[in-house]
Amino acid sequence: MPNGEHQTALEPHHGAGRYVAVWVALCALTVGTLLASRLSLGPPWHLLVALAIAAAKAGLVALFFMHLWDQPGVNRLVFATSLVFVALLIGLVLLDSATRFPLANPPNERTLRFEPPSFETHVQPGEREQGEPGAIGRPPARE
Amino acid sequence: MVHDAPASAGSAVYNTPNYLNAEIGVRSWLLTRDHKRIAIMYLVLTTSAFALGGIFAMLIRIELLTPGPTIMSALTYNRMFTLHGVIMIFLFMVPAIPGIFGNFFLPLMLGAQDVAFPRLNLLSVYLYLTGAVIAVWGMIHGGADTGWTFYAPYSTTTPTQVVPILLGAFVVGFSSIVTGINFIVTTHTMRGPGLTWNRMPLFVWSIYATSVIQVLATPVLGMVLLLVAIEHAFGFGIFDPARGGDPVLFQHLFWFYSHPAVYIMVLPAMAVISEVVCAFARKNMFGYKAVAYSSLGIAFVGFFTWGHHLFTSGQSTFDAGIFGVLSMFVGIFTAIKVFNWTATLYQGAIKFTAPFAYVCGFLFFLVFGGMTGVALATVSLDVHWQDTYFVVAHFHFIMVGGTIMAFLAAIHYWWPKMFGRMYSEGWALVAACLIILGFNATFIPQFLLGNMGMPRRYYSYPAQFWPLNVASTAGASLLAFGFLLVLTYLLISLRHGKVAGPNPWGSRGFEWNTPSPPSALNFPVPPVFTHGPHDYTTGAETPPEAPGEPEHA
Amino acid sequence: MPELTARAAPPLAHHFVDMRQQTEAARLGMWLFLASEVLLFTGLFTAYSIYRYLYAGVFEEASRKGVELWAGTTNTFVLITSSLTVALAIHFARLGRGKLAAALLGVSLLLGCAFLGIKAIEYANHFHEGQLPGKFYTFAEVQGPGASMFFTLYFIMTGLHGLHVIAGMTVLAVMAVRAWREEFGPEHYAPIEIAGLYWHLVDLIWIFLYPLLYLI
Amino acid sequence: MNELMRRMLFLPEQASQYARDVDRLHYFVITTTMIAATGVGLTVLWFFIRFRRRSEAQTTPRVEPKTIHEVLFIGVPLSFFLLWFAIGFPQYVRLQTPPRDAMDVYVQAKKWMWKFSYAGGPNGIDVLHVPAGRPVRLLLTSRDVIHSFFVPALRLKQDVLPGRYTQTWFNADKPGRYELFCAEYCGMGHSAMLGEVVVMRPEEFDAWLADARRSGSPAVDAAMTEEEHADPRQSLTQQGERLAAEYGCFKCHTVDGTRHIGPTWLDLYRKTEKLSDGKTVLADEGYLTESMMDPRAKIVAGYQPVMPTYQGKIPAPEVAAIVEFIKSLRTDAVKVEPSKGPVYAPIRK
Repeated sequence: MPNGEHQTALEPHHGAGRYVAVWVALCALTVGTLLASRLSLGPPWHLLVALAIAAAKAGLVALFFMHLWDQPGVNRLVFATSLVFVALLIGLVLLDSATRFPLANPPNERTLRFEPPSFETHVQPGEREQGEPGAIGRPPARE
Repeated sequence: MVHDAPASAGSAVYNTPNYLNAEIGVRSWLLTRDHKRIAIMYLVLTTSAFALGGIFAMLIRIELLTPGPTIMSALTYNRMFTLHGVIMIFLFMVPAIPGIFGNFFLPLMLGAQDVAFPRLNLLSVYLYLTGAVIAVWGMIHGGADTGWTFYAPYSTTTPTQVVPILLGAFVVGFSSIVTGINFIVTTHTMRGPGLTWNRMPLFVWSIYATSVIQVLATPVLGMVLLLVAIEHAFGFGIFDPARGGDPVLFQHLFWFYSHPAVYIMVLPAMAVISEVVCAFARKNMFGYKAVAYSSLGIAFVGFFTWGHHLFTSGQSTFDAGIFGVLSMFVGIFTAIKVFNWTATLYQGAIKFTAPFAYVCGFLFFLVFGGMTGVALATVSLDVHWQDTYFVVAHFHFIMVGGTIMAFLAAIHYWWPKMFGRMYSEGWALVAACLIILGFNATFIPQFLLGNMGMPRRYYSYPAQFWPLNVASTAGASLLAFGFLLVLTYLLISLRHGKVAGPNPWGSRGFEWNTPSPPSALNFPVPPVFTHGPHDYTTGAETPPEAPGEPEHA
Repeated sequence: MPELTARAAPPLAHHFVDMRQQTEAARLGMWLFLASEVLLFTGLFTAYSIYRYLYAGVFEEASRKGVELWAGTTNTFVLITSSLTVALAIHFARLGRGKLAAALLGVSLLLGCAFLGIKAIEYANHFHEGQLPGKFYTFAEVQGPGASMFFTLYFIMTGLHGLHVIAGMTVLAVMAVRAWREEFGPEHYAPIEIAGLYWHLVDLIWIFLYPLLYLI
Repeated sequence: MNELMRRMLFLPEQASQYARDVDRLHYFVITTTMIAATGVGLTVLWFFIRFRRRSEAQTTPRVEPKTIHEVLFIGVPLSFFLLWFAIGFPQYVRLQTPPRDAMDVYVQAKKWMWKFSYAGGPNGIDVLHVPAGRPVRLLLTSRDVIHSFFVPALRLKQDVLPGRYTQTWFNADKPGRYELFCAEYCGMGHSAMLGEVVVMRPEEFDAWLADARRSGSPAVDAAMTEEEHADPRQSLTQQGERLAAEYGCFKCHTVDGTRHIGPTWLDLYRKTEKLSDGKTVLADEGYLTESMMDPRAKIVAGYQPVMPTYQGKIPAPEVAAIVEFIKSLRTDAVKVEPSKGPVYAPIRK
C-alpha cells in the first residue's frame, strides 16, 4: 500500500491540439529570436533578449511537452533545484572573473574594465618623475 | 519464503533461510538484484580499495621518514600520493557508506522490499568496478602524478597516464550518480505505510541529503575531468593559458564538485552516528528535526562555499569575501548535529561498546577537524595554511577521524545484522583504542607541520620538519596495525563468532525488526509504522505492527 | 485492475506495491537523471560564460564568420518539430493507438537523422576552413585571443549534444518498436513517456546552444 | 604571550607586522577550537559516567529540545565563526591591496626555480633581496604550470599563474633570511623549488643594489638562459628594448615621439589615449599587455587597425620586459647608464 504521496488522481490528459499550439509558439519564438539578432541591439541587450527568448522556449518545452504543468510537485522541485545550481555556478564564477585583479585574467579586450581600487592605487603618473624608470631602492618623493 | 535453501556454512545460524543462502553460486551473486547482496559486493570492493589506498599511504609515510630520499624516487612518490588520493576518495570514501550501509539498510528502514531500481543498483556496482579497473590499469601502466586535484595546466601537460585515471574517476562518478538517483527515488516513493517524513530514521535523512549532492555535483566533476582528458589527449586548449584558457576556471569547476564531495563523504558518517548514538544511549534523538533538516542544510549550503579553496589562487577579493562568509554558515549545521548528539546522551542509558568508542572518537575529531575547517575558511589564516600540512591534517581529521570512525562504528554496529554473528568485543575495544591513538599520533603532528610551513606533496623537506614527520609515521604504523586487527577478528567471527540473534543490542532502529541475517525478501509482511525510530520510553519491544493481510503474490 | 482486461497486464516489478508507485518512481528517477544531465552541460555553459565574457568581441566575430546561421536555424526547427512528434506519440500511445505512435516516433527519428546530417555538413565545413579547436585552429579570418576557444567550446558543446541526440534516437527507436507491438495503453505508458522526457531535454539544451553559438 | 603561543603552535618567525596580526587571529581561532573540542569530549565523558546503563531493560524518558537549545546551538558557534571572518577578511583585503609607494619586483616561476627581476636590474635566481621596512609589491607570473610563492615567516602565499599576473605585497620589518617554498604542486622538483627572501637594512639594500647594478659578473644561470635566449646581464628594460626590436615593433612604433604607423611609445605609459570609438583609456600595464595580445580591441583614434596579434607568440616574461621598456620611455626621465649586468651571482643550493 503506498502512502499519501501516490494518492493524486490520474494526471489530466489534454488533447493533441495543445501540443500543436505549443509547437507554433516555439516556432514563432525562434523566428523572433532570429529577427531580434538582426536588429543589432548591441551589448548587453542582444544577449539578454536572446537568452530571455531561449528561456521562454525552454519553459514551454518543460511545462507542456515534458508535462511539468500537470505533474506532482517533486518533479518540478527537482528541475527547479538543478536550475538554481546552474545559476549558482555560472553566477559566482562570472563574478570572480569580473572582479579579479585585472592582470590575473588572461590578456583580453576587457582587461581594463572593473578595475578594483587595489590596482588603481599602484603608481600614479608623475610619481616617478624624480627618478629613473622604476626607481628602486628609494621611496618615490611624495608629500 | 521462496527458497528452502541448503545450508552453506554448516552452522545453525545459516540454516535459517536468509539473503546469503537464498541462492547459491557465483552467478547468483554476480547477477543479483538484492540490495543486501549488492551491499556485500560493495563491502568487498570498497574494502579492497581501502586496503590498496592504505598501502600507498604507508609507503608515503615511510618515504617521509627521513628528509631526503628514503625508499623511492620523486616521480614514484608523486604517483603514490596521487593514487592514494584518487583511490581513497573516489573508490572508498564516496561509495563506501552509501554503497554498503545505504544499500543494505535504507530499504529495511523504509519497510521496502528493495530499492526503487534494483537493476540500476547492480549497474552501479559494475560501473564502479569498471571505473576501478580502468584506473588500476592506468596505475599499472605508469600512473598519474598530478595529485587527486588534477590541477590544470599541470595535469594537461604531464607525460604520465592521466587519461585512464581521469576516465576511471569519470565512470565511478556515474556509479555514484546512479546510486544517488536510486536512493532519492526510494526515499520518495517506497516508504512503508505510516512512515511519514518526520518518522524517517535519521540515517535515511542523511543518506537522502548525500544523494542530492551526488546527483547535482558529480556531473560537473565528470565534465571537468572529461575536459582535462580531452585537453591532455588532443590539445583542445580549454585550460591552456597560451590559447587564452583560464586555469582558475578549472579550479572553480573542480571544487564545485569537490567541496560538496566532502559532504558526500561525511554526511553518511553523520547518518551512522545518529543511529549508533541513539542505540547505545537508549535514547530518542534530542532535536530530531534539527538533526534531520541540518542534513539538507549541509547539502544545500555546501554548494556555496567552494571558492574557499581558491583564496590564494588569483580569485577576486570580492569573491573571496562572499565565499568566506558563506563558508562560516556550513559549519553551523555540523555544530547543530554535534550538540544534539551530545545532548542525546543526557539522561540516557549508555553502554560502552566498540561502536560507541568510535562515536566518542568521532565526536572529538569532528569538532576539531570541523572547526579547523572553518578556521581554514577564515580568509587571512588560509593564506598561511593553504597547501600546507595543516590542510592535510584537517581533511584527514574529517575523512579518517570522521568518515572512517563512522565506517568502523557502522560495521561493528551492523555486523550482527548483516552476517548474524558477533565479533569479539574485547579485541574490538583494543582495536578501537589502537586506532584512535594511532590516528592522533599521525595527524596532530601534521597540524604543527602545517603551522611551521611545510607544504603538502613534498618529497623531501628541510631538516627542521624531521622530528614531527617521524612522529607522524610512527602513528601511521599504529593506525595500520589497528585496521589489520579489525579485519582479522571480523573475518574470524564470520565462522566462529557466536550467533547474534535478531537484535543483540536491544536497538529500536527499524532495521532490527528483521531476522539476522535478513531474509531475501526483507519482510514476510510489510511493516506499518506508528512512531519514529529509537523510541525507548517503553520497556517492552514494540515492533512496528504488521497488518493482517499477507504479502501480495 | 479492471480496465486492463483488453491487453496484457503491464509488468509490475516485485518490489513495488502497485503500478502507480512504479510509474512515479520511474518518472522521478528520470527527472533526477535529467537534472544531472543539466548539470553535466552546466560545466560547459560555465566555461562558455567565462570565455565569452573575457573575449566578447572575438566570440561575436567568430560566431558571425565561423558558423552557418541557416544550419543552426534549420536545426532548431527540426528539433522543435521532432519534440512535437514525440509529444504526440506519447499522447497517442496513451490513447492506445500504438501504430500511430510508432509512426510519429518514426518521423522523430527521421528528423533526428536530418539534424545529424546538417550537423555533419557543418562539421565538414569547419574542417575545411580550419575552424578547429585549440592547436588545430588555422582559420585566418578570426584571430586574437579566444578565437580558437570559441571553436573549442563549439565542438565540445555540439559534440556532446550530438552524442545525446544519438542516445535519444536509440531510445526512441526501441520505443517505436514497442509501440508498434501495442505494448502501451492508458495505464501503462511510463517507458515511452520517460523516453520522451529525455528527447525533450536534448531539445531544451539545443534551445540554449542555438542563440549562444549562432546568434550572438 | 605572543612568543609562548607562537612556540607552542610551532609557528615560524614573524617577519612583518602582517604576520604578527594574522598570528593573533590564529591564537584566538585555535584556542576556541581546542576549548570547543575538549568541551564536547568532556561532556560526553561526563554524560557517560553519569548516565551509564544500569540494567539491560532500562528505559529512558523522551527528551525534546526547547527552542532556546537549538537557538544556542546555532547562535554560539555562528557568532564565533562570523567574528573570525570579520577579523580575517579585512586582513586578507590588506594583503590584496599593495600600497602605492611599493617597490615593484617581477617574479617569474618555472620548473623548478624562482627568478626575481628589479625594473632597473639586476635579476636574481632563487634569492629575493628586499629592504626592511619598505613595502614591496610582487607581480608574479609563471612560465609553465601553476606555482605558489610561499614565505612562512611573512604568512604570505600567492599562486603564480602561467600567462597572466597575480600580485601580492609585504613589508618585512625584521632583517634576516627567510625560507621561500613553492606551495602548489608542480611536478618532480616541487619540493626542491626552494628559495630565500633576504631582508636587509634599507641602507645595506641600497648599497647592495647599487653595487649589483654597477659591477659586472659573468655568472649566468645556464638553466634560465637556455630557454630564455636572453642575456641576464641586461636589465629588464634593456631586455625589453632588444625584444621589441626582435619582434619588429619598431617597424611601426617609434620611441622618440614621432608619429608612425602606430602610436609612439614615448610617454605612452600612464597616458590617457582617445580611442576610435570615442572612449578613452588609461595606458597602463593592462592596456599595454592587451594591445599586444589583442590589438584590435581598442584602436587609438587616428590609427588603422593593422597590428597583428602576438597572442601565443611572446611568452609572458617577455611581455613583461617589453612593458617595462615602454614604461621607461619618458621625456623627463633621467637617462640611465646601461647597467653593466648583474653583479649579483645567484646562490645555488
